[in-house]
Amino acid sequence: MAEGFVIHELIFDGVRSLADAALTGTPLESYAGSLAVITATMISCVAILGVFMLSMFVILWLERKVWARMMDRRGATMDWRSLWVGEQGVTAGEWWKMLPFGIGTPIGALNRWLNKVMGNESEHATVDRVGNRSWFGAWWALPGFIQNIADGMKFLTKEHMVPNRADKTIFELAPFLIVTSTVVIIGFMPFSAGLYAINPELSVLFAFAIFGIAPIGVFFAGWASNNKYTLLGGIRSAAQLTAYEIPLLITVLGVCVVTGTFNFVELGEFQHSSGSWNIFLMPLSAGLFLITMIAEVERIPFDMPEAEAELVEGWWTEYGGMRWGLLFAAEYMRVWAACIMFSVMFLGGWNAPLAGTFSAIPVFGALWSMPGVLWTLLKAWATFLIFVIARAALHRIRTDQILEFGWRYLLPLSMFQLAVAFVLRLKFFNAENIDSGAAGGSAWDGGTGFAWTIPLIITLVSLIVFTVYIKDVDKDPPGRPYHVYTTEPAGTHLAGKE
Amino acid sequence: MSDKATGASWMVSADQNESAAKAAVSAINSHFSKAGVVASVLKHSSGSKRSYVSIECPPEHWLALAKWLRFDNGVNHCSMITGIHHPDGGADKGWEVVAHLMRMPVKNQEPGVAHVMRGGELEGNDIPMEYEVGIILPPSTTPTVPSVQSVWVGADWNEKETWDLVGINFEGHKDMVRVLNPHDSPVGFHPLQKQHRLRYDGFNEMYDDAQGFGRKPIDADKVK
Amino acid sequence: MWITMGPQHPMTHGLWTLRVKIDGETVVDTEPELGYIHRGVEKICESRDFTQITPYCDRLCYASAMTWAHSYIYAAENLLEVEVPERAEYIRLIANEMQRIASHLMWLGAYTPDTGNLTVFVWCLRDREMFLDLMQELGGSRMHYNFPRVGGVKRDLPIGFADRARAKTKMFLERMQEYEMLLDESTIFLIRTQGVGYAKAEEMVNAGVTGPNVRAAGVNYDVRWAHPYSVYDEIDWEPSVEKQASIKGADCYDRYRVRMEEMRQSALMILDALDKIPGGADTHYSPGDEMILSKAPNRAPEGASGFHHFEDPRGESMFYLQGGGEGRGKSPYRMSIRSPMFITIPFVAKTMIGYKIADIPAIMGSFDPCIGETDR
Amino acid sequence: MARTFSRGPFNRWAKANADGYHNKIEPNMLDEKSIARAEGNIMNDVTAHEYTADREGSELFPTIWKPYTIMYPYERLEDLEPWLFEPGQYNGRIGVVWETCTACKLCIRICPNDCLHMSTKLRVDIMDLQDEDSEHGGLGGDLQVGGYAALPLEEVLAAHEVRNPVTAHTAPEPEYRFGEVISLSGKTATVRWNDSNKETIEYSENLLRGDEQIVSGMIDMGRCMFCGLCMEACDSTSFFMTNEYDGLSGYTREDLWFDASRTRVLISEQQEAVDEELALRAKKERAKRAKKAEKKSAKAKKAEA
Repeated sequence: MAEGFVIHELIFDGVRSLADAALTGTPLESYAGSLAVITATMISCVAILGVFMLSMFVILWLERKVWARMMDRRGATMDWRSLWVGEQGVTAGEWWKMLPFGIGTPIGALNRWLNKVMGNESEHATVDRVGNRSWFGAWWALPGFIQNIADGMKFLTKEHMVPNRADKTIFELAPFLIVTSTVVIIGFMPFSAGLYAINPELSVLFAFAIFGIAPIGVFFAGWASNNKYTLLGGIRSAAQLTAYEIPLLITVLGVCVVTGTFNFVELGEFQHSSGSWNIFLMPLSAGLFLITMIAEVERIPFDMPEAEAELVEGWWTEYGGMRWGLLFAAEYMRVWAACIMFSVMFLGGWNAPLAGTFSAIPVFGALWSMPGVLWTLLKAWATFLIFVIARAALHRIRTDQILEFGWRYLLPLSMFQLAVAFVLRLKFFNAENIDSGAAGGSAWDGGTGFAWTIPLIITLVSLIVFTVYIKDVDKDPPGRPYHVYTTEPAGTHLAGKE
Repeated sequence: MSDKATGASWMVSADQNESAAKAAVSAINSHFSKAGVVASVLKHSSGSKRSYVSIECPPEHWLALAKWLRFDNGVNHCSMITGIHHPDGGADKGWEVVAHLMRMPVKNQEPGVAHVMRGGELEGNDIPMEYEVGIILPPSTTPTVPSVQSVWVGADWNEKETWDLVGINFEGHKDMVRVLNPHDSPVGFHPLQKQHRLRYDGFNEMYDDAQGFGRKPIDADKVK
Repeated sequence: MWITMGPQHPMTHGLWTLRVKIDGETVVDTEPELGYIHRGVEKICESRDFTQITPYCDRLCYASAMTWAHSYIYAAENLLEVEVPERAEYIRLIANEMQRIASHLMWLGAYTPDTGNLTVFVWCLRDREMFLDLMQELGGSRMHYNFPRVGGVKRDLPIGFADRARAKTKMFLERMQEYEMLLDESTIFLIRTQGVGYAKAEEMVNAGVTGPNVRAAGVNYDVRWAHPYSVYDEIDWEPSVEKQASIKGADCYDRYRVRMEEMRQSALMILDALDKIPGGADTHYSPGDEMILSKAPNRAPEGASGFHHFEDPRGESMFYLQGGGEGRGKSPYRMSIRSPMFITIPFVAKTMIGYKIADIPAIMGSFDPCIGETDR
Repeated sequence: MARTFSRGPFNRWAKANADGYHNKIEPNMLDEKSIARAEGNIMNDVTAHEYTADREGSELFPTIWKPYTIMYPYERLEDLEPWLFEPGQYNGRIGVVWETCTACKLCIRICPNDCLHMSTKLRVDIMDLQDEDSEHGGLGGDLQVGGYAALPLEEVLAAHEVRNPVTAHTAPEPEYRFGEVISLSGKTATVRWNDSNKETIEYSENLLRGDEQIVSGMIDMGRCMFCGLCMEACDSTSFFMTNEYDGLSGYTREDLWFDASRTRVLISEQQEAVDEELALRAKKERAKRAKKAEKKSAKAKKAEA
C-alpha cells in the first residue's frame, strides 16, 4: 500500500537541500552529499530510537498490568495522579512554582484542573481521609504508566558495587556489550515503509548477526562476577542461547525464502503485495519464531539462566544499580525488538489488514489506513501479550529439558519448515499476481482466482493438526517423561572430574 | 466415621487398641523379663483415653530391645528420642532417656495402587501402637546409652539433638555433631542441663540494660 | 564444586543451609546445616507455666501456629488429666483443619515459585487470607492465635462465624479447581515434578518422615485415625492417599496431589463439623463457659508425664511433657518437642542426590520444610 | 510428549479421576448465597463484596473483574471486614483504662515474657471524683488512720476545667495535696502533708480519701507477643487489647517502651466499660457499708440488751 508520508525520504531530501543551500560556494561544496547523508542518518537514528523507546514503555506497562491482573492482583500503583495527589490534600509541594520565569504556571493550572476532574473521592471514609494515591484513576490515564520511570530513577540513584576479586574490566564491559549490541538492532527495525534508520540490502542478516552478540556479553558477565551462581548462569545461558539460535535462524531463513528477500522493508511490503501474511502461510514457522525468541530473551518458561529458585539471580546476581538497570532495559529491548520483528515478518508489518476492503468505507476507511507505524506498533504490542501470558501461565523448564526440547524438537521442525518454504516458493508462488496496489495482490491463489487459497488450506490443516495434538489423551499414562537420575552413588560419578 | 463404600470404620477402635497393647506387653515381658525390662499397658489420661505400651528398660539392654521391637515386632518408626537431666533425682536416677516409638502398618506399595487401610479392619501387628521406653541412667558426668542409629534411621538426628541439647552420649553413633547449637559451642556445653539457668534470669530487661549490650549469660563459664 | 545454598537463598523457605556438591548440573552430595534460628523454646518453657507456654508453641511454626498450639495442649491435658467438653473439641477440629488448609496453601504458594511460576503463589496467598481471617476471628491475631487453653478453647465461635466459614470454604473448594486447571494441565509443571525426588513409604517411615509425604507413597496412614484424639471419629472424612508413580516411590507430583486432596478433605471436614457441632454453630457461649472450657489444675505432680501424637500439616508432631517443674509443678520439668521437619530435612537432603540443580528446589519444596519448627 | 491427564469440563480433575477413591465428594453448596459467591455471579455487583479474596467489578466495565487488593494505608481491612477488629476480640495495641486499674498486677504475673511493668502513686479514688449526685458518687471509702488524705486545690481544679487534655503539651499540675492521716477525731483529721511534712488539722468533709493507685505502666512492646493473656487475666475490665495495629514501630528499643500515656485508653472512648467497672466497685463499697451499718446496729442491739 502507498505509505502516507515517507519520513525517511523527507529527512534525507530536507537535509540534502539544506546542505546544498548552505554549502554551495563554500570549499565544502563537494562534501555536501556525504555530509547530508551522515546528518540525515543521525537524525533518523534519533527518531527511530525515540519511537522505539517510547513504545517500549508501553510494553513494560502492559506487562505490569496484564501479568498482575492474571495473578489476580493490582499491578504497579504509581499513577499519573501521584504527581498531584498527596496525603491529607497536601500535594508533593507546588514544585512548578520553582520553575524559572513562571513557565510552570500552566502546570499548576493543569494540576488544579486534574485534581478537579480526577480527584480522590472514595466511598471508604478512610480512603477519602488520606487521599488514595493508589487509586487507578480513569482508565484512559494509563494508571501505573510512569512506574517504569520511577524505577529508572531508583536504579540511577543506587550505589554501584563491584564484587571483590571480580574481573573489573570484563564486569563493567559486559552490560555495555549487551546494551549496545541490542541498541544497534533497532537501526534495522522498520516501523513503516518509510520510517527506519538505515535500510541495507541484507538487513535481516545484519540484525540477527548482531542479535547473537549479546550471549557473549552474558557469558562475560557470568564469568567476571567471580560467583558460583553467576558462573552457572553464564554457562546455562551460553548453552541455551546456542541451542536456540540455530532453530531461530533456520526459521527466519524459511521466511526469507518464501518472501525472497533479506530486507525487512521488502519483507513487509511483500506480505501486502503478495496478498497474504506469512503467519497464514507458515503458522508453524511463526510458532517456532515465538518460542525461540522467548528463549533468546530468557523469559519464563526459558529463563533458566536467571532461575531465581536455584541460582539466586543467575548471571545477574552481582550486578546492582544502573548496571542492573541497563541489563533489565536490554532484556526488554530485546523483547520489544523480537515483537517488532514478529509483526514485520509474520503480521504484515505496517500494512493494514484487508486494506482493499476497508479503505473503501468512507470514514472508517480513513481511520483504517492510518500511518503504518501505528499498525506496526499495535501488532507488536499484541505479540507481546503472548509473552506476558506465557510468563503468567507457565513454569520454568529444567536445563536438560530445555536443551532436549531445543535440539530434539525445534531443530527438526525448523528444518521441515525450511523445506516447506522451498516448496511453497518454488511450486505455489505465482509472481505475475504480485500487485502493490491498495488491494494487494493474489500471488498465493494457486491457480484459482481466489487470493487466499494456499494460506487458507495451510492454516486449516495446521489448526486441525494442532487441535488433534492438544486433544490427544492417553487414559493410562505411560512412564512419566524426562527421568533424569544418575544411578552412580555420590562421588563415583565420572562425568567431568573436578 | 465409616467408609461409605464398605461401611468399615476408618478409626482404630478402643478394643483393637487395648488388645494390641496387651499382646505387645505380654510379648515383651515374655522375652525380656529376665533382662529387667518391665512393660505395662498405660492409658492416656485424657481425650479418647487410648492405651499405649510403657517400657522400663535398663540401658545395657536398650539396643537388644530396640532390634527385637524393630525386626520382630514391626515397630518401624522412631518418633522421638529425648533426654532429661535429674540433678537431684537420687542415687540411681541422674539422667533419663525417653524414646517414643510407633508401630505403623506401612508397606512399600507397587505403583498405581492406593493401599487404603481401614482402621476397623486391622489385626495383629498391623494395629498402630505407641511405645514409650524409659531408660534411667545413674548420676554421672558422662551418661551413656547405646545408640539405635543402626535400627531406625530416624533415630539418627534425634540422638544428635539429644546429645547436643542434653549431653547424653550415644555410644556407637556415627558422626555425632551439633545440630541446633552453634558448631563452635564450648565442649561440654549442653543447654538443657539443669545447672544452666535461663539466659538473663532475673535480669530486668527494661531498666537495667536497655539495648542489651554488656549482657552475659550467667552460665557463661559453667559447663558440665 | 561445592555451592552453599542458604542461609539466605530462595530455595530454603527459611533459614538453613544446604551445602551441595555439584558435578556440572548434577547433584553429587548434599549436607544440611540447621540451627540458625534455634530459640531454645524447650528451655524457655521450663520456667513458664502451662498457660504461658501456649503462645510459645504458636511461634514454633509460622505457617501452622494453630496446630502446634493444639499439639502442645493435647499433651498438657494428658499430663494434667483434663477432660475437654465436646463443643470445644469440635471448635478445635474446625480451627485445626482451617490451619491445615492455610498451611497447605502456604506450601503450594511457596512451591510454585520454586518451579518458576508466580501466579499460583499470589492466588494461594489470596485464598489463604480467607482462612487467616476466620482464625483471626477465633484467636484475635492473624498468625499466632494463642487459641487453645488447657481444658478447652479461649473463645467460642463468634456470631456469624458459621456463615462466613461456610461461604469461604465453598468458595475455596471452587477455587481449588482453578489451581488444578493451572497446574495439572501444565505439561511443564508435570515434567518438572514428575519423575524427580522418589521416596518409598517404608524408607520414609523408618527415617522418621510422616504425614502427607508418606501418604503420597500409597499408604493412607494418618494419626487422626490410627490414634484418634479429637472428634475425628464423628466427622465424615477420608484419609487422603495418592497412588505412587513408580516402583522407586512417590515423586514430587504425588506429594503435590496428596496435599491438594488433603485440602479438599479438610474443607469438607469444616463444613461437616459446622453442621454437627453440639449446641449449634450459631450460638455463642461467653468465654470461660463450661461448654467450651473445663476447669483444669495448673500444677502437675513430679514424675507425671504426658505425650500426644498429633497430625501436623507436615507430619506427626509430638510433645512430651514431664511434670514437677519450677513453682512446685506450675511449669513442666522438661518439655520436649518432636518436629516432623527436623527429621525430614536430612532425609530429603539425601533424596536429592543424583538429580539436577534445578530439581533441588522442586524436591525440597515438595516436602514442605518449615524451619521455625525445625530449629525450635 | 505424552499427556498424562485428560481434559474435560471445568472440574475435569474430579470427573476424569473419579476412580472410586479421589474426589468422590463433589463440593456441594448448601445455600444459594454461597453458590452465587463461589460461582462469582454477584462479583459484578461492586456492593456485594464481603471478603478480601473477592474479585470486584467496576461501574465502567462491570464484566471485567479487578482483584480486590486493599491498598493499605489508603484503604483498610476494617472497612471491608469490620467484624475482625472488635476491641477486646482483636489482639492489637495494649490499652489500659488506668482510671479503673486496681494494680492487682495479675497481668504482670501472667505475661509470658514479662514486658509489663507498673508503678503506683498517690491518687484520689475515682469514685470520689464523681459528682455527688451521680450514680456512684462519694463511694470512694472514708478516711482511715494511716491512710492518705487529699486536699483539693481549688485554683488548679478551676484551671483544669478549661484545660484541653488533647491539645495540652505539658503535664497537668497536681490537683490535690496529699498527706498521711495521723488521727481522726469526729469531724476533724490530723494530716501530715507530704510536701511540707507539717501536721495540720483539717475538717474531714474538705478532705478526700487518697489511695496508692497504679498510675504508670511501662509496657515493652518490643517484647510483647500480643498473646492476649494479660487481657484475659484482668478480672476487672481495665485491660484491653485495642484494635489498633499500626503505629507500633520505632527506631530504638526505647521507642517501644510504651508508658501510660501511650497505653492509655481514654474514658470517653471506653465509657461503657468504665461505667461497668465503676458499678462493680460501687456494689462492693455499698455491700461493705451495709455490712458495717448492720454490724453497728447489731452492736447497738447488744448494748441495749
